Order: sequence, then structure tokens, then C-alpha cells
Amino acid sequence: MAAGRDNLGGRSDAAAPAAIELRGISKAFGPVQANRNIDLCVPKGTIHGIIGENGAGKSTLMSILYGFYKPDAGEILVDGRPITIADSQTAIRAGIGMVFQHFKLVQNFTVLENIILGAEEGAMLRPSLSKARGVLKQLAAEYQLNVDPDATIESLSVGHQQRVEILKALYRQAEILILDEPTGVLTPAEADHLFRILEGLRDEGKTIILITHKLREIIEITDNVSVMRRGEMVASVRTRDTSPEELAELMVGRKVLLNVDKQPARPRAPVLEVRDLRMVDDEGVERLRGVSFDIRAGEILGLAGVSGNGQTQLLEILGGYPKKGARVGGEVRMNGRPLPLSGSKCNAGQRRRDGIGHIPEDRQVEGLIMDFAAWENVAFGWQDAPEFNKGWLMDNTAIRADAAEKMERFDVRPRDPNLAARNFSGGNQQKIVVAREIERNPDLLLIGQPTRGVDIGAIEFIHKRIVELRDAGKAILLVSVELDEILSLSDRVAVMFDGCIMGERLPDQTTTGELGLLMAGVTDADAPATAGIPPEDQHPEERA
Amino acid sequence: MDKMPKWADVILTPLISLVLAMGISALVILAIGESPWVALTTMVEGALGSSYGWGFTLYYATNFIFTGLAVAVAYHASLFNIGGEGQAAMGGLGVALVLLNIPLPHWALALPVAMVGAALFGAAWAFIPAILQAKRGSHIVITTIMFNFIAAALLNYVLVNILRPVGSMDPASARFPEQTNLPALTDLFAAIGIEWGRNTPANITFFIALAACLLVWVLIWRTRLGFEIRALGKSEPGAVYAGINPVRITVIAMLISGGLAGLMAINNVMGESERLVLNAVEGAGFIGIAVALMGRNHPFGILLAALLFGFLYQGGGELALWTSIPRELIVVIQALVILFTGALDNMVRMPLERLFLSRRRTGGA
Amino acid sequence: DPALIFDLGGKFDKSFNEAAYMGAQRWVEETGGSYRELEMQSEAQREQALRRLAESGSNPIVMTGFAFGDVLSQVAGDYPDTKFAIIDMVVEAPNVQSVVFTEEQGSYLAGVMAAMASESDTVGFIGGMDIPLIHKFECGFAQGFKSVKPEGQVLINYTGTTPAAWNDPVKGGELARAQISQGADVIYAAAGGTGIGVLQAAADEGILSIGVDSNQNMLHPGKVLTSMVKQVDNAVYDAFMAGTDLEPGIKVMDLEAGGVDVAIDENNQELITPEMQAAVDEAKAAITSGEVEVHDYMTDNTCPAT
Amino acid sequence: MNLKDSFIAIIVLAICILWALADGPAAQQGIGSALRLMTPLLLACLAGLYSERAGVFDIGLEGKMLMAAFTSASVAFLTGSAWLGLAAGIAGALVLSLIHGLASITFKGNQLISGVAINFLASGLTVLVGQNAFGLGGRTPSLTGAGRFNPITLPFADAVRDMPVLGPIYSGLVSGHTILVYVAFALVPLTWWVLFRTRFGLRLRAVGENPASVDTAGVSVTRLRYAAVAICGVLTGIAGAYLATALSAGFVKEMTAGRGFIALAALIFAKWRPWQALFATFLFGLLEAIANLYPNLDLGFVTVPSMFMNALPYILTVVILAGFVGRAVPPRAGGEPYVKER
Ligand SMILES: Nc1ncnc2c1ncn2[C@@H]1O[C@H](COP(=O)(O)OP(=O)(O)OP(=O)(O)O)[C@@H](O)[C@H]1O
Ligand SMILES: Nc1ncnc2c1ncn2[C@@H]1O[C@H](COP(=O)(O)OP(=O)(O)OP(=O)(O)O)[C@@H](O)[C@H]1O
Ligand SMILES: [Mg+2]
Ligand SMILES: [Mg+2]
Repeated sequence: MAAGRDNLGGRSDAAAPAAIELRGISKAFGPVQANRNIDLCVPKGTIHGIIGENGAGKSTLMSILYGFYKPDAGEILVDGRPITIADSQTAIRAGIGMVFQHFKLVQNFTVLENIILGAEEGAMLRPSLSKARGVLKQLAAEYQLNVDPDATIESLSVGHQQRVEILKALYRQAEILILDEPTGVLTPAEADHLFRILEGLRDEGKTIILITHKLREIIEITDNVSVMRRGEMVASVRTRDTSPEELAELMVGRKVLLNVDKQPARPRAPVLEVRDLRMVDDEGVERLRGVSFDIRAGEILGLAGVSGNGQTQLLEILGGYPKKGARVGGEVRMNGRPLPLSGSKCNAGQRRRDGIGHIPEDRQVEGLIMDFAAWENVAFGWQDAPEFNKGWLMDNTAIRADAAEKMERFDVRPRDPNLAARNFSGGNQQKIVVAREIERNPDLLLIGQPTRGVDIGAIEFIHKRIVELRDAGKAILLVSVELDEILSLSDRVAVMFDGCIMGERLPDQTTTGELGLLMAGVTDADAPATAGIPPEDQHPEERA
Repeated sequence: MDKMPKWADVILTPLISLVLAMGISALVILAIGESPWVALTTMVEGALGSSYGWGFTLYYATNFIFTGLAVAVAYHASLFNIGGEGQAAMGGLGVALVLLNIPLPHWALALPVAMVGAALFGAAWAFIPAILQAKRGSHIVITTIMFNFIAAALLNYVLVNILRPVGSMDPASARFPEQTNLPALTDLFAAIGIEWGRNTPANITFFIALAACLLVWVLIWRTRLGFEIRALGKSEPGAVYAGINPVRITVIAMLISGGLAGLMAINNVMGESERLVLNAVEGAGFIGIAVALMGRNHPFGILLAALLFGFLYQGGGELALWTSIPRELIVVIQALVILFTGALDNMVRMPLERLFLSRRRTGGA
Repeated sequence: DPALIFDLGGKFDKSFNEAAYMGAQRWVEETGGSYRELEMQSEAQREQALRRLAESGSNPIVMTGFAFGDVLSQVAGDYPDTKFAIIDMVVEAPNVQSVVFTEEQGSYLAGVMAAMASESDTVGFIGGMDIPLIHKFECGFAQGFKSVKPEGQVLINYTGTTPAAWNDPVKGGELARAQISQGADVIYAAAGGTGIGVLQAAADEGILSIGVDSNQNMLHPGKVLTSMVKQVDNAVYDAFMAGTDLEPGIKVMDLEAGGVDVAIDENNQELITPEMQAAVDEAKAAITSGEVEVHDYMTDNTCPAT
Repeated sequence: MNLKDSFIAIIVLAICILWALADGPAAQQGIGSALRLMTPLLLACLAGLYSERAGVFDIGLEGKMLMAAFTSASVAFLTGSAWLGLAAGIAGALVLSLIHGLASITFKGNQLISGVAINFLASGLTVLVGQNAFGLGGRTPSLTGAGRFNPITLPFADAVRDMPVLGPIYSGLVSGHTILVYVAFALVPLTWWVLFRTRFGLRLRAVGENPASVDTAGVSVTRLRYAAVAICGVLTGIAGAYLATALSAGFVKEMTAGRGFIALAALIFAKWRPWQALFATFLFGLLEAIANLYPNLDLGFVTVPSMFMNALPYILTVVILAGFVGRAVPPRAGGEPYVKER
């Protein structure tokens, strides 16, 4: 374990002092030891990756560095000088900036207001705002971080929200920038763009710490990488001296299959037929502009696209709960029978009875009740199911047994059905949702962002289960912003843009580059011809 | 996983908080020049020292159980029902209308019918705020506050102009027919040959309240409806994803809540005064908020909190009756108990947790 | 020892209960005796208080307020050796004295005085809650006023519908101002603690007010026209004096018996013109002789004068 | 500002104008009465606004006002100075605010419970201490002279009295209130300015929406929330002092009579915004003034009983709320203590 530690030349490369050095950091949350005696050295002017399973303690470590949490023990050195980081103010003054995994933005404030918050010039807002506007323009030009300074955060896409977080740090003239899973919500293009920015920052001499679950990104852009497992730092290596396989093994403690191992699909009769689906939301915005596609039994249709292009609305409608006040048109058939798209028959419970399972995009807001125990969450959404009910009462014994079994099968850790969902790490939360929906054996499974923020060990597992379900002859709609995921899981790939399906491809006959273009709204007509299947049910002309 | 053993969390913490509250109360009593010891013994003696004291303590507790449960059920759906006062008052009206207008030969028959009347009226009074919240987004806190006032006005009118017997000075209804009077706990004990709590208002409604605790517990934690109520209370988008209709659940939760508040009338109107008087609720609706919050919205906690408040009410009454300590002292003691056990509980819990954690660490190492 | 039980308003309500308290105090001063007193906190306590006092040997037991009526009628029979006195309510029992006041008569006098003092021919009445007892005051007042100024106007407001109505001087003040804006220049308040606000607003606005129950003339010397005093203190005093010999039955404390009156003292002397005094005396005489019959709202729930 | 947000303002102004056209003098008195009645509501409402905008819910407004009414009346009586009374009122409410802060900020307790406790505490303590000090059953002796805030006549009020329109409005409505009324009204633009134009306001709003954003920006959540809670104490203090030393002349037990709850309702009504708070509380004041002026509405065939006229403000509130004012979204982090480590 300790072997890896000396691989890094940070301290011995005495030329420049390390930008950050952590010595013996420990942190416990009550009985949970999140960080145990951690050493870390980040040389100045480098990009340093940190990887580890869900719950390994990465975010905690970085939050300590940023003064968000106070360590129980240990020492922090910035530019070789020991400092006590009592709060984020100290960290900011020491030149540290952090982009949190869950953004710390005020949703109904404008971009500008968020940027100046805590870094105002004086007691009045106006001078601060106008100064920030100028600086923002400059930063935007310098790093291509364009955002509308007057837009409210809630009106921005996640990608843009992240830009705001980065701008916030830059505005505070951070020399050391910590990014906690920044690419989890970005499209490949956005991620690429982010990496160019990070490289630019590094070239200016800034230091960057990057937490990610994506080994490809580590290999692509970091100089050094540290691996955490169960609260401990298990290795720190030069990136060029390692490989994804080795990192994965360090992380998980066993060999991990990085690619999905699946047989070609054997699709049968169509299960879901969507025809000309349209939706206008309560604010009058057209979210879906005539979407049509089929999914057959035994196949996975991957739906790629930048988030915010109608996928959410599509999943909600198919899931039986279009947003309040929305107007929905078009036709959806399930096993040949039309599904109601509005009215009282259109609800999520009825959809489940019709054989539709749904892994929602946001596990914390929709998929789980965070304060419910794990076992209750296993019945969540299926509370009507006969096997969970005994006459008037719910059969809690049965639900518990079922939960224990599912947690066992899906290796949810810790395996304690009484623990509230909130107390599981993101990956394990996701496993609970996946277990619940897949084990129902639905004819059609809707999946939104199945592996967002999930570590590679868990991803491998979840992907395997999805493929198994397909092989059992079920139809699957997979919505993901991860092109890698889409390409490795899907049997067919459709790309959504601005409420339309831009085109359909076979995964082995397309490239991320081509899909990226479609995701950016470049229609088939403009795109370079590829060997795709001809688009059947799409209406690109509607976009005008 | 837990930071400290469960017993310490659910027993030790409140106990220490209670002691703290009592300590400060003692200081207050000293400050007004009275003896805390006398006050304490008077209260304990008066409320718990005799079957007589218990007869009152249980009577008050019964009221608070109903209003506490009412607040709790709504709270689980994340609805803050401040309207218990009005709903309980309307429940009283329901009881009075039923008992005065339907000839019922025996209390055993009158009881269920009156319960229906009480629950229906209470629920009806909660229905409008509920539907306005669910359909129009009108904030339930405002509407229930307003409905308390409206209920008071309505009752004032009905009692003075409709239900008041001719020539009576008292804005109160006529007495309910003799045969519908509920047996007091005294009578039940007498039936098995024990003299207990003579002339106290505690009546069989207490058992209904206990049953209500149990039923609410079953409802919230054992039924699908309870599951749906809790899910909606924790996350509306989650509930919608799970096929739960927020409008339906909001309305049902409030109907149950209002019904429970209304049922309180069985105790005070049917069981105690045996007629409907103005302001029969006497703030029990508001105390229900404190009881529910202190009981952590769990029926068992509510039962304990209601008993505690029953004790404070009766003990405080005795204090006012037999010492020169003003009755307002009790309000202060209630406030301190609520404050320390309900709002400042972390003041006790945090150090305790640290203590247990360090003990475990040293023990484990 | 005798005992005194106050109604929910509490003993220092500046009017009704306080008058009872004063009576008991007077008895203490004169006889040097001691007595027990209790303040109610809830409805359920009424019975408790009565029984506990009776069982602990207090005799007689005096209670203020109609709200005790129902309970007393249940309890009195259980303690035949104890004497009870209830104020403002009739309870038929061999050991109960029911003391009732003819508030309408006192209010009638107040109405007469208000009419004579009013220049605008408009006066106001502000009641606490809209309940029969308060209508008794209102109706007598209106009748007295109309007897002098038949064409005049009586403005009537009630403070509220919850117990807070008795303790809301702010609202009382605003109601008074509202009546003043409609021309009232004498306002009669029968609203407990709310009345304090009425009297205050009247004094602030430079018009006259009339207090109730206790003598409230000294609250704003020279600005309170008079107070319709209800000699609850006398009733309590008498009961205490009578001790165990308290006579059961209905004791009507009317004008003739000195049960109700309008207070004239050094605080309002200036305001009382000779004509006013004469008119009051005349009205008193007429009422006592039966020549004028003041309508009691309670008899038929109506008020011919309004 | 969209139409829905200004609905209360439109309704209120429409009522005023229609009333003035129908019956000028009555309207003048009624609106004046409304101004007085709304002042404590407005102060309490703004107090709640600061607290709740910072994420600390406060159903203890009633208790704080009551405490302030008591302390201000007591001190005003003892010293004969309304200003010292005001200071004491503020101090009294501040103490309760600090208890609320301690419970809900430092010890991360339940804010609703703390508020309930504070209401009880004030209701008991005022009478207990008052009885002990003055022996009047919790009442304080009446205030006279400089012990009260007296109405002040604004400059030129007499000069313009007879001018049409302006005269009645300026001399009859604007002039002739106590200083605290002007303070309350001045607080509306001030609050708006503080909230939306200053650094403090930005941080305050942020801490009520997402405390973590403030924390990670290097600003103390605790300190901000305490500041908000303290401002809430100051404003409820003024409200209580206004009740006891300006509108009436002394303290009477429970004299707030539910105004704290009405202020809370107004705050939600106003969607936690200062200008809307002004109009929401004005609406309550106006409805009450109308009910006061027309206590026996005679509809010809039937006379509406006084009870219903008394309840009219509450009924109309529900109607307006249901009919015109949309969903009120509270500050997102409201009611939740800021807990970093579970
Ligand atoms: N605020 C907190 N209070 C209590 N426990 C916490 C808190 N934050 C994190 N933990 C626990 O500490 C451990 C480390 O969590 P942390 O968020 O640092 O993991 P991570 O490596 O960032 O995981 P992920 O990849 O899922 O983001 C986990 O067991 C987590 O449950
Ligand atoms: N009822 C009203 N009458 C008059 N002006 C108003 C009213 N409400 C708001 N305003 C004005 O409109 C402007 C915007 O106010 P608004 O209430 O929308 O604040 P905001 O900044 O949008 O608040 P938030 O950040 O909570 O969304 C302010 O200048 C305010 O003074
Ligand atoms: Mg993390
Ligand atoms: Mg706005």
C-alpha cells in the first residue's frame, strides 16, 4: 500500500515547494472514519487526480483543505508554509478555490450575485457588481467561460452552473483549484472544453486537484494521481507510469472489467412505440417537438444528448408524470395498447402496473426518499404491489426480507436495511434504486443517468445488470449524457437535441465525434455521411 | 453506526433536559419569592399523588393526545396544521348537534355517533384549507390560522343565537340528554369495586385516545396510506415519481388531522362539560403543536408529551388553587419544558454524544 | 372560612372580578378574618375548585360569573351543609344564593347621562363579546339614551369572538376612534381589559367615556363621564358577612337595593351638570317606583331600543 | 414585478379609492385606523421577513411583541420616558430573539418548537413579572404624558388641510401619527434597500436560500443568522412598544391578541418581500377597519350578525389568498438548521 507513496517526486523535487501538502489528516463523522491519517503532496503547476470508490473520503479530504470541515488531526501546508484552515475564508485567502460535487450556488440569484457573494468590494452591492461584470467579461474571454452574468442560476444548465463555480474561484484569484467530480454532469464536448481550460490554468502555473470516477480523464489530463480507499490514501503515482487497469484495481481492491461484456442483441416485437410526442410545459416552452421511436423486446435504445434537451420530459411522460400544467400530444403504445398521456389514468402507479420500471435521473430527488430507511425505499413506488401488502396493512416483514435480499444481491454497502438512504454513498444509493427497478422484471425499463457519480466498481455491476435484463427479453430505454456508457451499453443510439431526435446510429458504426455533432444540433443533413441506419421516425425539419 | 445508544437518545437526553427546565423554573419561582420545593411537591402531589389528581391529569392529557396526533398526521405530510383549535371547536359543534338532535337511548350508542359527528365537523373544517393548499397553493399556515378565527366566530354565533336555551345567560348549549353522558373512569373503576378518582373528568375517551395513538401509529407506519403520506411529506417530486397523487394525499392527511382534532370534543364536550360552552377548546389546539413537536410526531412520543402537559396543567392548576403562586407560572414552566426538551435538546445531546463517542473510542482501543 | 372563586378573566380584570376581590378585602379589613381565593384556569377546574373548597370546609363559597351556574347546579346538592353564592346567575338549590344584578338599570342611568352629555346626539357602546350578558348592558344603555334623545343614535361594536376580545385595548381604542369618527362623543365600554383602551382613546380624542363594573372614573379624571358600577363587592361582602347563615334564594341587586348605580365622585364631579344630576335622580326614582320599566334583554332576547 | 405579485397592492388601493369615492370622511377615518392597526403588523412582518429570509422561521413573533409590550410599558411607567420604554421593549424582544437564535442556530434545534416555547414564555413571564412588580394582575399602571408616544403633526399639515384631495390625504392621513408609525413605514424601503442593495442583504438572502453557498464563500452562517434574528428582535421590540406605549397607554396581559400570527400570515401572503409586506399588512388593517366601521351590516332583508363582521377580515383573507395570490415559496433553507456534519 505504502509503496505507491514514494513514487511521487513532489517532495524530493525540491525545486519548487509543493503547492499543497497534507500530513496525517484524519476526520471522523461520528463513528464513520472518513479520512484516516492521510498524506498528500501536490506539486505546484500540476494537475493532480484523486480517485476512489464512492465514500472513500475524497470529498471530505478536499472539503477539509477548503476549510469546510475541520480535521480531527493533521497538518496542512500551502506553498511550504503550514497554515491552519479554520474556515473557507482562510482557504480563499490562501489562494484555494473549490468547485463542489454538489454546487454551492444560490438558485434564485443571478450569476453575478453568486460570483460576488462573500467577495464583495464594500457594503454596497452596486460597485461590486459592476466590477465583477468587468472581471467576468475578461475571464470569459481568457478562458472561454461564457455565461450570461444576469441569468439566474436556476435558468442555467448544469454545465453552465459549473462554469459559474469555476468563475467564482477564479474571481477570487485562486491559485489552487479543486474540482470535485466536475465532469459527472457534462457532455463530452463540455468536458473537453473544461480540460482545455484546466490545462490553460496549469500552464499559467496554477495547481489543480481533480476528483473523478472516470479513469479516461485521469489518464488524459492529470500529471499525478492519488488513490483513496475506505478513508485511506492507498497510492500516489505519476500518471504516465500507470494504467487504467492498475488504477481500477487499486481503487476497488480487485480486478475490474472496464468494458461491458455483452452479446449482440436479439430484438423481438416492439414493446414501446412512441409517435410524434409533443410537450409544452406550464411556461409555454416547447420541450418535445414530435419525438418518435420504437424499442423492441430484448434491446437497449440509448438516448444520448446534452441534458436539458427534452430527455427529462420524455422520461417523465413515459413514467406517467408529466409536469403539472404541461400539455402533451402524440401517441405512445405499450405492447400495442395506447398509454394515457394526461388525465387521472396517467400516473406513475398505473405505468408500473402496465409493466414499466423507471430508474429516474435524480436518485436523491425522485428515486429515493432520503429520510426513509433502505428497506422502505425498496418498496418506494411499488407500495401497491400485492406481495408488499397484507390486506389493509403493508407487509413490512416481507418488504424487509425483500430489501435484505436485494441489498445482498446488489452488494449494497453497508448492508443495513434500517439505515436511512441519506447515509449511503451515492453509488450505493444508486444500487438501491437499480435493484428495486430491475428486480421487478419490467417489460420496459426507463433509465436516466444510471451511473452519475457512481464509482467504477458499481458502474461495472450496474451495467451488467442492465444487460442481463435485456438478455431476459426486456426493452430498455437508456438516457445518459455519458457517451461511453451509451456506446458500450446500447444496441441502438438515438441523439436528442432541442426536443427532437436528431438521428439514430448503431454503436459500432459511429464515433463519439459524430454523436457529439448530433448532440450539438448539427443535423444529419449537415453531418458527414456515416454508415448509420436511416432515420425512420424523426422530424429534424420541425426544429426551424 | 449510531453515535450513542438509543436509550441515551430517547430517555437520557429528554430527562436531563427536563431537569434543566425544572432547574430554571425553580430559579423563576425563587425570583418571585416562593419556594420551588413547595411548588414541586404541590404539583406532583396534586397531579400524580392521588387518583383524584390522575383523574384530571389524564383528562387533560386526553385532549392533548388528540390535538397532538392531529398536528402530527399533518406534519408527516409536511403540512403545518395550526388549525387544531378551530377544528376541535367545530368538533364540539358536531358533538352538540348530534347529541341534541338525534335521540340516542344509551351512551354506548351515542358515543360512536358523536364520534362521527365530531370527526366529520373537525375534518370539514380542515377540508377547505387542505383543498386550497393542494389546488391553489394557498399556504396552509395562513388558512388554518384564519379558520381558527372563523370557527370562533361561527361558534359564538351558533351558541348565542341558536343553541342557547331560552332565558339562559350562558352562551352555551343545553345539557345533553342524561343517557348519553359518558361513563367517567371513576364509574369504570367503581364497577370493579375500586374507588378511584371521584368527581374527576377523566372518562372513557382516554381509552379512545390510546386507541387513536395506536391507530395513528398503524396508519403512519403500517399502511400504504401512511407510507404515501410520509413520502409526500419528505419529497413531493419523489412522491409523484412513485405514483402518489399529492392533491389526494394532502387532502386525506388534512381530513384525518382535522378529524382527530375534532375528536377531542368527545373528551371535553361530551365527556366533561356535557354541553357545548364557548371556548371549550381552551388552547388545547395550540398545545397540540407543542405536544406533537416534542413527541417528535410519533404517537408514543405524543402520548408521553401529552401526559407531561397533562401533569403540568393539573399540577399547575393545583399550584394556583392552593398556593399564592400565580397560575401564569405554569405557563412559564410549560415554556421552559418545551424549550429545553424540544428546541434546546441538542444542547444536552451534543455533549452526551461526545461523551459516548469518546467512551467507545477508549473502550474500543 | 369563606372562599371566593374568580372566573377565567382573573382577579385583576379591572372590572367584575376585581370588584369581587375588593369586597372580600373590605371584609378582611373590617373583620380581620381570612378567606381562600381561587382563580380558574380552565373549564374543567370549576367543578374541581367547588368540590375541593367544599370538602376542605370553606363556607360560604362565593363564585363570580354565569359560567359557574351549570357546575354549581350539579355540585351544590352533594354538599348540603355548605352555602354557595353565585353572582350573575340563578341556580335553584336549597343551599345556593343567586345574586343577580340589574345591569340594564344601571346602564339605563348611564344612557341618560350619556344623552345629556352628548352634543352630537350620537353615543357609542363597545362590548367585549357578543353574548347575552353584554346585550343586557347595551340594551339598558340604549333605552336610557333614547329616553332623553329618542332621535339620537347609538353606535354598537363588539370587539371579537375569542377570549382575546376581553384583553385587546388596541382594538378597543380603534373601535372607539371609529365610533368617534361617526360622531359619537360619549362611549360606554363593557369589554373588560379592552375597555381600558376605549377609555384611553376617548380621553386622547377629547370625548367622554363611561366605565363599567368597578368605578373607573379615576382612570382619566375629568374624562370619564361616569362608571356603571355593579356592586359585586357588596354582594361578596354581604355573603362573607352572612357566613354560614347565608340566605338561599335569589338576591336581586337592583337599583333600589344599591346593586347597580352610576358612580359620581371627585373625578367626574365637574362633568355632572345639575340638570344631569336631576335627570339621573328622576330616572332612579322612576325605575324604583316602577314607573319606568327597563327592558331586560334576557327576558326575550330582544332589545326594543336598538 | 409581475401582475400576480402586485395583486395585493392593486386590491388594497382599489378598496381605498372606492371607499374614498363612496364615503370620503368615513374612508379617511377608516384608512387612518387601518394605518394604525397595520403598524404593529407591519413591524412584526418585517421582523419575520429578516429572520425568515435568513432561513430562521419564527412563529414566536407574537411572544416577542408581547414581551416588548410589557417591558416597554413597565420601563416607560417607571422612568416616565417613552423612549426608554422603547429601548426596554427592544431589549425585551432581543432577549427572546437570542433564545430563539441559541436554540435554532447554535444548537440546531427545531425552529417551530422554539417559537412555540417563546410564545408561551412571553405569555407567562409578562404576567408573572408584572404581577410581582405592580400587583395589578399583570397589567402595568397607565402611562401618561411623556411615558407615551404621542401623535405628531407634520409640517404644513394645517396649511394644506382645506385643499381638495391633498388636504384630507396629507393632513388627515399622513400627518398625526406617532413617530413609530413613520418608523415602520420608513422601514419598508429601508428593508428593501438593505435586502437588495447591500452586501449584508445579499448574504442574508443567500443564507436563507443556501447556507452552504455562504459558508463556502467564507462568510459565517452563524453570524449572519444571529444578525437576522437580532434585527427581528429589534423590530418586534418596536412593534410591542408601539402597542403598549403609543396605541394604548400601558400593558394588558395577552394584549397582542394574535397579531403575531396575523403578521406571520401577512409575511407568507407577501411572499417574504418588503413592499408586498406593506400591502399585505395594509390589507389586514383595512379589512379590520372596515369591520370596525360597519359592525352591523344591514343588507335590507337581513342584518349580518356582529360575529360575522368580526370574522370578515379572516374570511376575506382566505378568499383573496385562494383567488388571487399564487403559491408562496418560502426561502429554500427556511426552517432547517444548517448542519454540516451529520
Ligand atoms: N457531512 C457528513 N456527515 C456525516 N458523514 C459524512 C458527511 N460527509 C461524508 N460523510 C461520510 O464520510 C464518508 C466519506 O464521504 P465522502 O463524501 O468524502 O466520499 P467520496 O469519496 O467523496 O464519495 P463519492 O465518490 O460518492 O463522492 C462516507 O462514508 C460518508 O457517508
Ligand atoms: N408590491 C410592490 N409595489 C411596488 N413595488 C414593488 C412591489 N413589489 C416589488 N416592488 C419593487 O419591484 C422590484 C423587484 O422586487 P422583487 O420583489 O421582485 O424583488 P426580487 O429582487 O426579485 O426578490 P427575489 O430575489 O426574492 O426574487 C423592487 O424594486 C421593488 O421595490
Ligand atoms: Mg464526493
Ligand atoms: Mg423577483
